Amino acid sequence: MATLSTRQSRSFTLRRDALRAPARWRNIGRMSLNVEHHSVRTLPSEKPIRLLDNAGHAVRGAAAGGFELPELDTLVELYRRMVVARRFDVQVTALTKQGRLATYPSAYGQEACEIGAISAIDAQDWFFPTYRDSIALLTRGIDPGDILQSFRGDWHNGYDQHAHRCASQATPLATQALHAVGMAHAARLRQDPIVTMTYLGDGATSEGDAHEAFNFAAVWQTPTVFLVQNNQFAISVPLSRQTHAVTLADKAVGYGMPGFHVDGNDVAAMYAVTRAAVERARSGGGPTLIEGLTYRIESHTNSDDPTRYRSARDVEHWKRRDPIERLEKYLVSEGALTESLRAEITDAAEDVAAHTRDVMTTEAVLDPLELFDHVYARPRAALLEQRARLEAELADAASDAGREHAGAAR
Amino acid sequence: MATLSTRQSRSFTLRRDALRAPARWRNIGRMSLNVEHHSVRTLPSEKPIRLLDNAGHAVRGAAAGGFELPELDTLVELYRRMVVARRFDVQVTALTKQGRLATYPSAYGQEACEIGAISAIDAQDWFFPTYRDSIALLTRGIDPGDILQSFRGDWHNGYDQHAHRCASQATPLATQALHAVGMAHAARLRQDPIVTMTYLGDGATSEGDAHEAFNFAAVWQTPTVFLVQNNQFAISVPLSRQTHAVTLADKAVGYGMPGFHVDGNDVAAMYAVTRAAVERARSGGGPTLIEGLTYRIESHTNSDDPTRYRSARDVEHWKRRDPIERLEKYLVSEGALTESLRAEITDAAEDVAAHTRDVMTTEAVLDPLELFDHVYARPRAALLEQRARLEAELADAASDAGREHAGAAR
Amino acid sequence: MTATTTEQETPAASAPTQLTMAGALNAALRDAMAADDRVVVYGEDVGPLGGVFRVTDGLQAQFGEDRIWDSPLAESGIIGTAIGMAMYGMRPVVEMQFDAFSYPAFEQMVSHVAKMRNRTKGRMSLPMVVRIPCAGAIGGVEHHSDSSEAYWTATPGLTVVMPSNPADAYSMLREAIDSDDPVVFMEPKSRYWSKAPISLPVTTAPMDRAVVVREGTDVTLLGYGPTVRTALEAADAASAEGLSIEVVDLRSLSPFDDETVGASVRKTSRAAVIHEAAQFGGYGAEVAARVTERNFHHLAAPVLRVTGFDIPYPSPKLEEHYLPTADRVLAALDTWEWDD
Amino acid sequence: MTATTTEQETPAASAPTQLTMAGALNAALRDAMAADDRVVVYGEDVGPLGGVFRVTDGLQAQFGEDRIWDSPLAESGIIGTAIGMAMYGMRPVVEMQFDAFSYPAFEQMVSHVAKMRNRTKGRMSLPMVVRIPCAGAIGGVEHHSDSSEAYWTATPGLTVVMPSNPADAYSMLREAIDSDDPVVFMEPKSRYWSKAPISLPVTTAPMDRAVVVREGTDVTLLGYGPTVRTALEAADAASAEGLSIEVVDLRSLSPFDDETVGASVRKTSRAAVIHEAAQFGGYGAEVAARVTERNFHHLAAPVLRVTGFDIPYPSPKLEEHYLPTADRVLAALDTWEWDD
Ligand SMILES: Cc1ncc(C[n+]2csc(CCOP(=O)(O)OP(=O)(O)O)c2C)c(N)n1
Ligand SMILES: Cc1ncc(C[n+]2csc(CCOP(=O)(O)OP(=O)(O)O)c2C)c(N)n1
Ligand SMILES: [Mg+2]
Ligand SMILES: [Mg+2]
Repeated sequence: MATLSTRQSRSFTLRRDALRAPARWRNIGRMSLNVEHHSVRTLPSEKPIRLLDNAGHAVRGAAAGGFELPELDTLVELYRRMVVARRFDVQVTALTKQGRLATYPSAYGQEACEIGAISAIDAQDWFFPTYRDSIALLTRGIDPGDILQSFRGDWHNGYDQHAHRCASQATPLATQALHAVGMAHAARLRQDPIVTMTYLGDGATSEGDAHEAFNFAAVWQTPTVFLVQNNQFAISVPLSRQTHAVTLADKAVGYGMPGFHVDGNDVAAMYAVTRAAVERARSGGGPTLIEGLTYRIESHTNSDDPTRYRSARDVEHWKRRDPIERLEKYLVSEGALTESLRAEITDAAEDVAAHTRDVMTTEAVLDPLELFDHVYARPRAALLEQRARLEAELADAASDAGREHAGAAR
Repeated sequence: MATLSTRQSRSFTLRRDALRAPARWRNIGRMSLNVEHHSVRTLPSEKPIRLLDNAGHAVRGAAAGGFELPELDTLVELYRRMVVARRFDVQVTALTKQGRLATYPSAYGQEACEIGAISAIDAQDWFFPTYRDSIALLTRGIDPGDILQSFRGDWHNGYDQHAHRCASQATPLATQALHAVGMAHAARLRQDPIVTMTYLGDGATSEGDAHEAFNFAAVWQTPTVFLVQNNQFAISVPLSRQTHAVTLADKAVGYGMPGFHVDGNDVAAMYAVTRAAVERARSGGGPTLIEGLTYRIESHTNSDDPTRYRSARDVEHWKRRDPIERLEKYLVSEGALTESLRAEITDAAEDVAAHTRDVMTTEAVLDPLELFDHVYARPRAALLEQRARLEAELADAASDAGREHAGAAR
Repeated sequence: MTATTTEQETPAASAPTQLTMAGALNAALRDAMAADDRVVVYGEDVGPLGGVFRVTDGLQAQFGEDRIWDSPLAESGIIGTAIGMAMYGMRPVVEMQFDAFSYPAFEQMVSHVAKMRNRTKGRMSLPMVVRIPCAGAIGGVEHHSDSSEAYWTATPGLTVVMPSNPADAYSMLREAIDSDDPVVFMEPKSRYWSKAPISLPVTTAPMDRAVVVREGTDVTLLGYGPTVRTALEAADAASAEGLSIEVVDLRSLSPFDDETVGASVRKTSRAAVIHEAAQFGGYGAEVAARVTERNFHHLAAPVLRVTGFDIPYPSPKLEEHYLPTADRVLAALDTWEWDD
Repeated sequence: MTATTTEQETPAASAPTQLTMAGALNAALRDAMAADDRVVVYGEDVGPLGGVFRVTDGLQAQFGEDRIWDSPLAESGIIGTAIGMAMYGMRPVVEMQFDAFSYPAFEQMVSHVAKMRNRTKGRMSLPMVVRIPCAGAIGGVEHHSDSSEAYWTATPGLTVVMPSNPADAYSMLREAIDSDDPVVFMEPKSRYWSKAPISLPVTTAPMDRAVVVREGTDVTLLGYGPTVRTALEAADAASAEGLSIEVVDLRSLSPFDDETVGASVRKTSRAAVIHEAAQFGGYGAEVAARVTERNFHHLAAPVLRVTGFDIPYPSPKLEEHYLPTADRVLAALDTWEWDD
């Protein structure tokens, strides 16, 4: 299972697609900090952009917003990733119920957003996720054990951000969006053609930091793609208490950047729109705000009780709009999902689940003294004193335990 | 001069106007917290709404945005207020240069925004101003001495907020907008039909608090009117470094509220649009965002040096778009500005200036011990100790001074 | 245990029932809302969910959405609008979901909530309560176990209190809501489910007073919120070794009750303060500094601080090593010269 | 005067010229930008205007808009984007215009700037500097004279320094920019125009060390930023009365230099700390508490705090009554029992 990340990377053929951006994006400015960029001032479509409908039929015309359905092999790969992601998510939720994790925010039902968008950035690009986006990190090739270190309670962040070009999963809402903008601007100053992508929740759009991130990105014309995953709840608070706007993508207008309202359960649309935004950003066209309209099927985290604020009927309604089933219908109708491919994907998913169980049922060996080692680059006398005190305490405890153990043995 | 406020109030005939709101506002929801309100999703006009052009000619048709020129007596009253306000502003700037004030942010050139909007709210409504909005407070009937207490350095706020229904002048940018929303919501919960109006600068729209205020107002559908005075600079920073949006009014779209882009040097338009927004708010139609496009003719404050960041030519350009001259041309062409009226207005303005000079050249008697008296409603032992210490110090100093004085006399 | 010590009987009290701190807070909100229709409650998830800690459970069903509702997810917006509501004459009680999620509201708290009354020479007061489920020891992931009290206590104009037990929770919250000053009301999360027998409505000592919750003669332990229990545990353990420990529950962090604490320290001549927050710049510094300033010649030893380490709050699996325990308190007392 | 005491000659130094603290900071930024193209500077009005205190004067003309520019007016945005820049490998130096206008950035500061390195086990450090023109005594209207240091020093993960003189300003700012840790660099506004003869580039004591700026035997006065001058004035006045005062410039607020301060206090056996901020929960509490903890049996008297009152910073006409003066310092020393 250590090969998961490599395997996923190797089969990552998406980037070869020549996705076409809508015509209105053609005339993009060149990257230069002093060039005047055209402000975009178009209302996003009120109807979410969709390339596959819920029955798995391809959508064309105005409803597709000028985007084209990705090629079949791209869709198959997106399907594979979603299936693997869901299996992982279900596994982790189960482990959490068994008490193996301190908490886990599931993205069940949001796979089209999570996987569609993360698949649209390249290896050199950076991703700034939230607590909910573990499956995007998995898709990015990070080992389940590393992703889950924080939720298991071992350490706040368990993966190498530089190696994967993924920031840590932000809990303070919307704060990470500013990090994404800052990094994009730094890269641009260095003529380094990377793109930064960040995910936010619908609730997070209410925070001042979301606004400041959108605004800085637009003023600086940074190569940043904002994905708002509108799963219609912020813990218990429904969208109607969060915004009075018709769509969250409408916010883009106020920053002079393009906004897209997308069916967040249609991975084809999510991939196509985010990919176009990534290309636009990379070629100097500035930031894009994308709203994926989706639904959080699970509870907010394991400690939540959704029966207090939403009906089982609503959940059922959205379960019938499952993003994986939708793509599956299309792939089946296209004859692209052979039994052997299905079996291979199931195996891959089970591999990930098994590996996740393995790492999560092995207790990590933690060194409490490490608590003092990373706070500052420059060592501090006072911290070394405190470290020494804890060290002595632990030694005392160990020798007490040793004595007890020796006593017991005798 | 103590009669300034009453005089202004008495001649305040503006509210009798039956201003007509644009047709798209007719169908407003009734005030009730649980009613679903229609989200407004219309792009503001890119060209600022204008009822009088720079030559003082009435504007009709599309450029007027569906608004009608206020009646002549309304315009005369607005003219009077602007003239008085400008005279006050010039006087205070002069006093500041003489060192009578610690600082003074002038609104020279912004009179159409400042006076047009404040004239659109009624006596029972509340106003939440910034440091720049002294002339709006003057128009609201507050005594110059009370307004300027803070800028003179006597105390942070010098007027009775409740008496005038004016909050203190906020310095932390955009923070006051949330106070306006909160108060409006409270009033609404109490079925008290007041409206709250708040002013913000173009720079302040970048702050997270501006976003949160717009959003809370829209979600709660509070009776709040936001006026963004876009004077094109935040101290030295030009608008282009502040936003990439085509107009600041565009931001309204992202909150589902109406936005209006108005010629901020046309007091007729400023009054008509804000008045319509106030009426809409009062009848339960929710908040409105209005941008007045204007220019800050003076330096940011007396300690600023605008030659470092903008050209004299630009300032001259805007001086030729003076809001008072524009209205004056119209009133003259309509025969509404008789010589006797002119003289009367000049007298009123000179009265205000003289009163301002009087109060600002008289040193206030300040009691340092009052520093301890208002921090908490519930007295604190530690503060009383500190107060006693300062009291002893002051007594010592006084008796030292007395001894010295006695010595000198001998 | 501490509850009975600080509780004072009131005539209308019902028969005592076992109540958790969360339940006591819920009852306080309910009674305050019933008593005064200017009291409104809002924040994130306080409505149908009843708050992530269920402190507002059932209140929306009882009082309706005009009295208690879910606001948009923006803490500066919550505090900022509460200021406007208080200016109007309401008595908003708002919730910040965790200490760390109050930080976006820092400017509104420091530049307005704390300063409004003074700014206006008392003409405009802000009778509002900011509830903050606070501190750690609940196995929370990052940002869910901060201790923010030092930020608030360093801010003149704020009143900061923290109950340690259900009876105080009820009584102090009622008093905070009735107060004309803005109050930061900190609720130790790890004590939410601690129980005590209470007859409601209960009135304990005034919110600005510390209370001696256990008498002793040799050492004064100063705790607040979650560390009152720690202090009591240490006192129990020490009494077995013949050391008589007095425990003071500070209750009010700002103002500080110099009188009660001073009297205790002058009696015992030794003191230690216990808190979860990091030591450096923590609230214990103020306690140690002022107790020393005012009682120096009565002190046989320096005032000690038994606190968290000077590091960010650790992840769940390591928090046990961070938190001050009764053992650490006793170990700290051992560092004193005990030659008298 | 203090400058010469802390200054150490470096070989390449130019001939000494009179330099203000603002000028020294400007030179430090200029030299750092020239030395390392990862250093970028941004904030409100730092470009063509050169900052409201002119600390960045002329830098945009020299380095261009890609190295120093005006950002949108949003402090959380400034700190948040600086984090992203530092993650990329830049060394952003950002300005918060006044202490009170850093509060909107509080969440980014506390929840990310302070915690990032620890969160990632040192894999991601944030080499960034947050410059804050700080404190009062400049006749500023409300919100322009706050002292915010207690908020930062109470936050593990932040390094907090404050120079008191031009040479330190230059040397410490260079060191802060070179540091791999995020540094809150506080610049006492009232000292911006104070002058000293300096040969650039100057290297003074390391940024994390306190410095004895005047030797004495009877009392140790601990000052930082603007109050170093206050302490020196008090020392001058006291020497006329035969009292020998040692003055320590703390320079580094976090970490605290226990060694230098401890040595001085053990010598004099008496200490007082001076700051502008309110006393309650102020930085002086930490100073008093730790100096006492570590040197209790060497102390003949409690460590005193001579500070602002526990009130919001007053309006210009009243600030003279608020600010700690040399007279107040001397009056405070009079409260000690001087029986030895
Ligand atoms: C600044 C801040 N405030 C509050 C919280 C507590 N909190 C965690 S998740 C959450 C809801 C977020 O909703 P949304 O942004 O829609 O994301 P979702 O969880 O639905 O993915 C809240 C209130 C937080 N993490 N940060
Ligand atoms: C939160 C905050 N940050 C910074 C400042 C410092 N400051 C005072 S006025 C100003 C410019 C404001 O520009 P704008 O909002 O356009 O208003 P104007 O002064 O042009 O009326 C700045 C940066 C402040 N007062 N508050
Ligand atoms: Mg959500
Ligand atoms: Mg402006």
